[in-house]
Amino acid sequence: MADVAVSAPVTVVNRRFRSLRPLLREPRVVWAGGFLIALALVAIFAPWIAPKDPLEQDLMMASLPPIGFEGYEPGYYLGTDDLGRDVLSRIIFGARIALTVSLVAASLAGLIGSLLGLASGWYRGWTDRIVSRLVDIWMSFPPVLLSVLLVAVMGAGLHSVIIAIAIIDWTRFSRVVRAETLAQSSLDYVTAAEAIGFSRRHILWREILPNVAPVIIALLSLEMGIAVIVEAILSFVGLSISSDAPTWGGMVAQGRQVLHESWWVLVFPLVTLFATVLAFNLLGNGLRNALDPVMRR
Amino acid sequence: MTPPLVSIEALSASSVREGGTPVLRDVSLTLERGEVRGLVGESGAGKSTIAKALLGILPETIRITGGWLRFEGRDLLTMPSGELRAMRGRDITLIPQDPQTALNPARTIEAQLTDGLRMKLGLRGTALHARAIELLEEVQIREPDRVLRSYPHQLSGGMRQRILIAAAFAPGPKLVVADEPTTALDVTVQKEILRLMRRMQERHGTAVIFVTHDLGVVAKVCDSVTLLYAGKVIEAGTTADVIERPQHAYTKALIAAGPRYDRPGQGLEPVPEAIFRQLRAELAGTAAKGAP
Amino acid sequence: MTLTSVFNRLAMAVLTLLGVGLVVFVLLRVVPGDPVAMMISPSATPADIAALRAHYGLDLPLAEQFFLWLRDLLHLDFGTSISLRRGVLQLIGERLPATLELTFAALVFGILAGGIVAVAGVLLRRTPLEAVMDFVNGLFLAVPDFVWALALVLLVGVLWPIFPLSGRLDPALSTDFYTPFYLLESLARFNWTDVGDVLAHLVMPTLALGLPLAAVIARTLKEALGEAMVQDYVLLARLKGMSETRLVLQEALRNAVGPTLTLTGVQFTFMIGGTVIVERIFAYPGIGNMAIDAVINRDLPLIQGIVLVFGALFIVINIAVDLIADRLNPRQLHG
Amino acid sequence: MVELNRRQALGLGAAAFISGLLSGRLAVSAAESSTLTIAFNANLPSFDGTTGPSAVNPAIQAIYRSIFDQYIGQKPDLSFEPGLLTAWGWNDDKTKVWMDVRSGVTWHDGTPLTPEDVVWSLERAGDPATGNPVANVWASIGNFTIDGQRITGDVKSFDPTIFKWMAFLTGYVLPKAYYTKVGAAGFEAKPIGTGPYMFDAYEGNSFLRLKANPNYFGGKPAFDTVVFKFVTDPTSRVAEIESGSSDVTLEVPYEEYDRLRKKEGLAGVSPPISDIGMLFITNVEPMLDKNVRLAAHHAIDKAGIVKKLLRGYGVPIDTLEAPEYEAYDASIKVGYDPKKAVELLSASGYSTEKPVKFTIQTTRGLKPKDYEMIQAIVGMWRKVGIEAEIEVYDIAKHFELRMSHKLAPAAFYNWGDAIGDPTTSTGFAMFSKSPHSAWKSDDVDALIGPLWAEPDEAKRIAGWKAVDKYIAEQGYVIPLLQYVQPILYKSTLKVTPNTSSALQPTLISKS
Repeated sequence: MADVAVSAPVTVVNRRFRSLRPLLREPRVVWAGGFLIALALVAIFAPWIAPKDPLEQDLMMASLPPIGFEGYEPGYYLGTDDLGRDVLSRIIFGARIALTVSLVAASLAGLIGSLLGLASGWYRGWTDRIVSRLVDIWMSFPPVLLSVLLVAVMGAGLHSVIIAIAIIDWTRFSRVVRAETLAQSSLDYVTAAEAIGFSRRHILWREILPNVAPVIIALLSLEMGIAVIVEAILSFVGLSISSDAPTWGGMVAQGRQVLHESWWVLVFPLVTLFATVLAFNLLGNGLRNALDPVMRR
Repeated sequence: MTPPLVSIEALSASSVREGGTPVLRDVSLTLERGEVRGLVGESGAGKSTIAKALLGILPETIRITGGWLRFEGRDLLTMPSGELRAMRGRDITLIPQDPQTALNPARTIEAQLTDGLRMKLGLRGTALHARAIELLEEVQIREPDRVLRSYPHQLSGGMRQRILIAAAFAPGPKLVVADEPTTALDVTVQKEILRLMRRMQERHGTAVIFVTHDLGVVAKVCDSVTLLYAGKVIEAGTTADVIERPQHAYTKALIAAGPRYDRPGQGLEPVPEAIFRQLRAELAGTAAKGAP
Repeated sequence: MTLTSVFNRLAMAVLTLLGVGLVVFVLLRVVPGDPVAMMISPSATPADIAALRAHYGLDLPLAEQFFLWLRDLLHLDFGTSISLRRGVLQLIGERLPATLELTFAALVFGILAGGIVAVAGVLLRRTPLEAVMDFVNGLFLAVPDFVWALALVLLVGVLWPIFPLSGRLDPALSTDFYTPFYLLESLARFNWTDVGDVLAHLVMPTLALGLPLAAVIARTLKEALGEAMVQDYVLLARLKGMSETRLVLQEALRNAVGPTLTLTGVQFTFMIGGTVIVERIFAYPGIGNMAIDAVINRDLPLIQGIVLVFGALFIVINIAVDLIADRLNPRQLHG
Repeated sequence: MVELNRRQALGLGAAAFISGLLSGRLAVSAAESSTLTIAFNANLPSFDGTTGPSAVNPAIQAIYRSIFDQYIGQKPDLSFEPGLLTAWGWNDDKTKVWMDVRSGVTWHDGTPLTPEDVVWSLERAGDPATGNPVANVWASIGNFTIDGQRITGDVKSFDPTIFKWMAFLTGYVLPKAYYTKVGAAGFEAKPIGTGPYMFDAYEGNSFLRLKANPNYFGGKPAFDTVVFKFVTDPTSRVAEIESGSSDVTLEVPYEEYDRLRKKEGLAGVSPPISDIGMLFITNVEPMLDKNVRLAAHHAIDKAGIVKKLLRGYGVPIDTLEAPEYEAYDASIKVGYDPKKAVELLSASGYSTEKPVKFTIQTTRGLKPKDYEMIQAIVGMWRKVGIEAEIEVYDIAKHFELRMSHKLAPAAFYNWGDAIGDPTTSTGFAMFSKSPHSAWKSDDVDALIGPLWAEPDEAKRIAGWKAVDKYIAEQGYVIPLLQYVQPILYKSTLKVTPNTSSALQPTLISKS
């Protein structure tokens, strides 16, 4: 589906991260995180920031070019689409949907995958066998086809896209978290905790989870980038969010039709989309580096 | 008069990262052809820095701040990198510390053993293979044919170290730098390896710089020894002189403390704190002297 | 891998495929969009509709439909496509080779390009160029395959038209192929005109699919190479006087390639999924192109067959990747 | 013969390989040669144009019409002309049909076309077991007898449109002897017909290559070779024509059409076709309120949509009959009147503050700008007090929902009717017993019912016009526009547009 490599970190560190300082020392985290925080603020305060109503159509104002080009109308900084809607405002409101989809879908996938991964890595035995088989079955589906099918089943819409991403991508978490849990559970601190007489469950939640958490956090960030791409792909195939609510993917699909006429309808959302995906990827890799002392060199 | 094989004159170096902490202070030593010199000191004493400088693999974090490092009269520090590379692996070779990690797990023993012969001496084909077998026999490996076909993980630690020794002596170097070659091995194997090294050295007439923290090992294989502490030469001389008549209190304490092959079971007293105080005072004195 | 473990994996593969079959079967039965609804006549009566439904066995209980499907599968009968009205197995047999040729071309491209970039990146360590390459690679990681496809259509197809935009073979070529493996067959026949034509048609879809793969490979391999380059054996080899290039290629590469290979296996299956859209854009007659038609037409037997084949491919590829990884790692070979 | 050694052979091969790589495509796609390459907008799933769902897909009729002939031909203006039948008709009391089969026609394999072929094709079409989607239409005639070139048959149930169907979907004559000999699979592998072009090579999802039929009864066709490239993605079709890889393409975005038809070496034509964009209204709340239905209709600025969104490519309409259709009644007008819409809505207690809410379903990308059009409509509705939520569905789901009468209160669809008869437009779309209708009410049924078998043609057409008028007054459906078909071609060619939307190679010639 999306090509973001998630290689299982095999390095094992028994150290909980307590301060943000190592994070701030990692430039990728600072830049990408800063961009994403800014984007989130833009999304949250969209109604105050956006110069126009993103849904307001005015066929008289259709296909206006962006600022600085001939035929530009004041107020429409990035031009308008073929229905006369303000591109900038639609990108700003689109950030709401993109961030919602990526946050909710990645969290759901992360929750399902991490729980299953933790369980199969810690309890092993039958739990592990069943979960691993499930992962195998799941991974055998071509993801694009599966997501298209799923959205066809559930009908296009925000919830369908989110559910489809969660249903397909939990395996990414499950595999990595399982490997990490397996590695952690063989370490001395776990043996020590067992010797003290903590319950299995207590050890899993209080001892192992905090040490697996950095991996999960890094994966979450990467997954959010993937979710943004998946939404774009589904929009491209004509599924995804259906109302006239602005989505970046939908804008790309729409802009592609009018590329030669009004390139700005395609280019600006596309650039925003790339920047966001890139930021999520950088943040994920930066986090992985920063939270994992052994990786730092 | 031919210059000595290695001559180090007033070599100083400092760490870039830790605020310019000196790692070598005015170190001088000479090494004649065929001589085996031990470089002794605890970790951080600067013995590895000297070895790395000789091999031209100083990390970027360490900068030479003064002095000369000559090999056959030519300054290694200013030598063009092409010449350095040509010299490396032919005139100067290394016996590494850990035989577990120093062999490429993905290549056969034969390939790795003969790298130097191929690249530096241009041997090929059956001549190469014959020389490889000869080398293995020299380091007393049985079934050399089978071993040559093996991968590193199929051999024991001692075997691997023998192969690394054979590889180091293979191109007929003038200087072998042995970087604590026995620390990763268990005691019984250590002895054999040391004996083997000495024999190889004598047969080839090669000079050896033997980096170690173990005076006992020095006593066994080295002709002369240089003792370092915090980048400064504390004591230097023939092995017999230094061991039998140590001048410096630190040397004496070390001899008293270190486990020794010649007197097993004796002397395991820690170096008294007073001696470290004295050492620190001396270093501070040098530093104070160095400052204008 | 020992014989028993290969056997175990094959047994597991069958179990997995069964699971895949069950999931897709159940999923498809709840898909809205009844294939029958699309083919009823303007004045059909409910009885006509029921008859059509029965004709395709859609009136039976779900469990029975599944059981019948499985039984037919065992006889290598994948059913008949509703929209194309031909045997599903036969259809897949015709289309799969096109997809296989495309994905393998993309795989080769991805490995070569990614490998070269990774090696170059390691050789250029600590130079400004490395940062530039890392940045570009990061950008490439964020560009999905269908966007590449669109960009390529515009660039190489229209602005600088040197490669054909659609299809797998020039319709004017009148070679009769005996197998659906056009590239292999024309190579085997030394028919260079055909080879050139097939390759020219492969260029753009291969790039679209292969560029993201190359980016992933480049990053993973570079990371692994970087780790391998600080190993003792590389240091020792450097002391033997080896050149940097040789150090990377001879000493580090084989030890670093393991994780990349595993990842490539996973990415390869993503890529096969990516054919669904890329083949569409380039009108490439592969199985992915057919898959979209099948979903649009709610052609249940065909979708089932395609998903099953995708699943089988995934399993085969991953077993193959593990076998290759074992080959490359002497420790496991002799261990 | 000169014998080459292996190295020479390889050397020659490499040269050919490189030149093939670099110049191969330039050498073969020139329009000057007698090859016509069409970048086509649909895949061809099957060569049998009489069975299976693809048989009723209007998009691929152009291909069927190239290889096969219809019983009765249809001109680009939708009027009928002799096809494989030279004459046809009913007897006076409409209990029998008669048809004269053209003589001297041969199949592509050289064997002559016989009346047996025609009878076999008709009977096969009427047999539901073969999978003909409109089998019951064909089943309305039967018991054929042959006398020389004349076929006579019984009318089992009178269908005034039966002869129109003979020029419409599934109305193709297939070779009886050949088909029985090779079977369905053999026929798919190498189909033969009587049409102007003969099957040559086929690669599913990729291309179809046809050769001219030198013995065609209508004269030898203009091109020696015709290639249909199946390029389903509109942007890719644009690239095909722009790069010169194809000679003709169709159904491209209007923006691209405008841009490219002005380009050097390219030309364009954009005829209105028998495709109607419409909103189905389902008889559920809130559509049971006539005020809401009519307000929804009055609030839509169809002319504005066509002008601004479709760049003028479309004909706004207020009935389900396009101007070319027989039952078109120009006097039926609904009109854009947002004020009236506001009044109607306020009469039912709705306003922009308290809007009436419902869902509207639409396809996305099925027809050019379909989704954008619905967005524009929703925007217009918002201004008068209608709050509609858009739901995207694909065409398969549309069929399913329509058949089970579960469409949303408003649902966008594209209705094609290439024979232009009111039964196949208004009839099937509005009659409650039809599985294709969304609005189901007795008042319409009462009007439509008697017209199905009305033997008097004039009375029949008048009846349908009355139905259309009533439907417009009641607001049971919202017709939006008649589509135009943008066709781009090299200016060295001449293209005769076809109202039925089938871009047949026979309508293209060298200029």
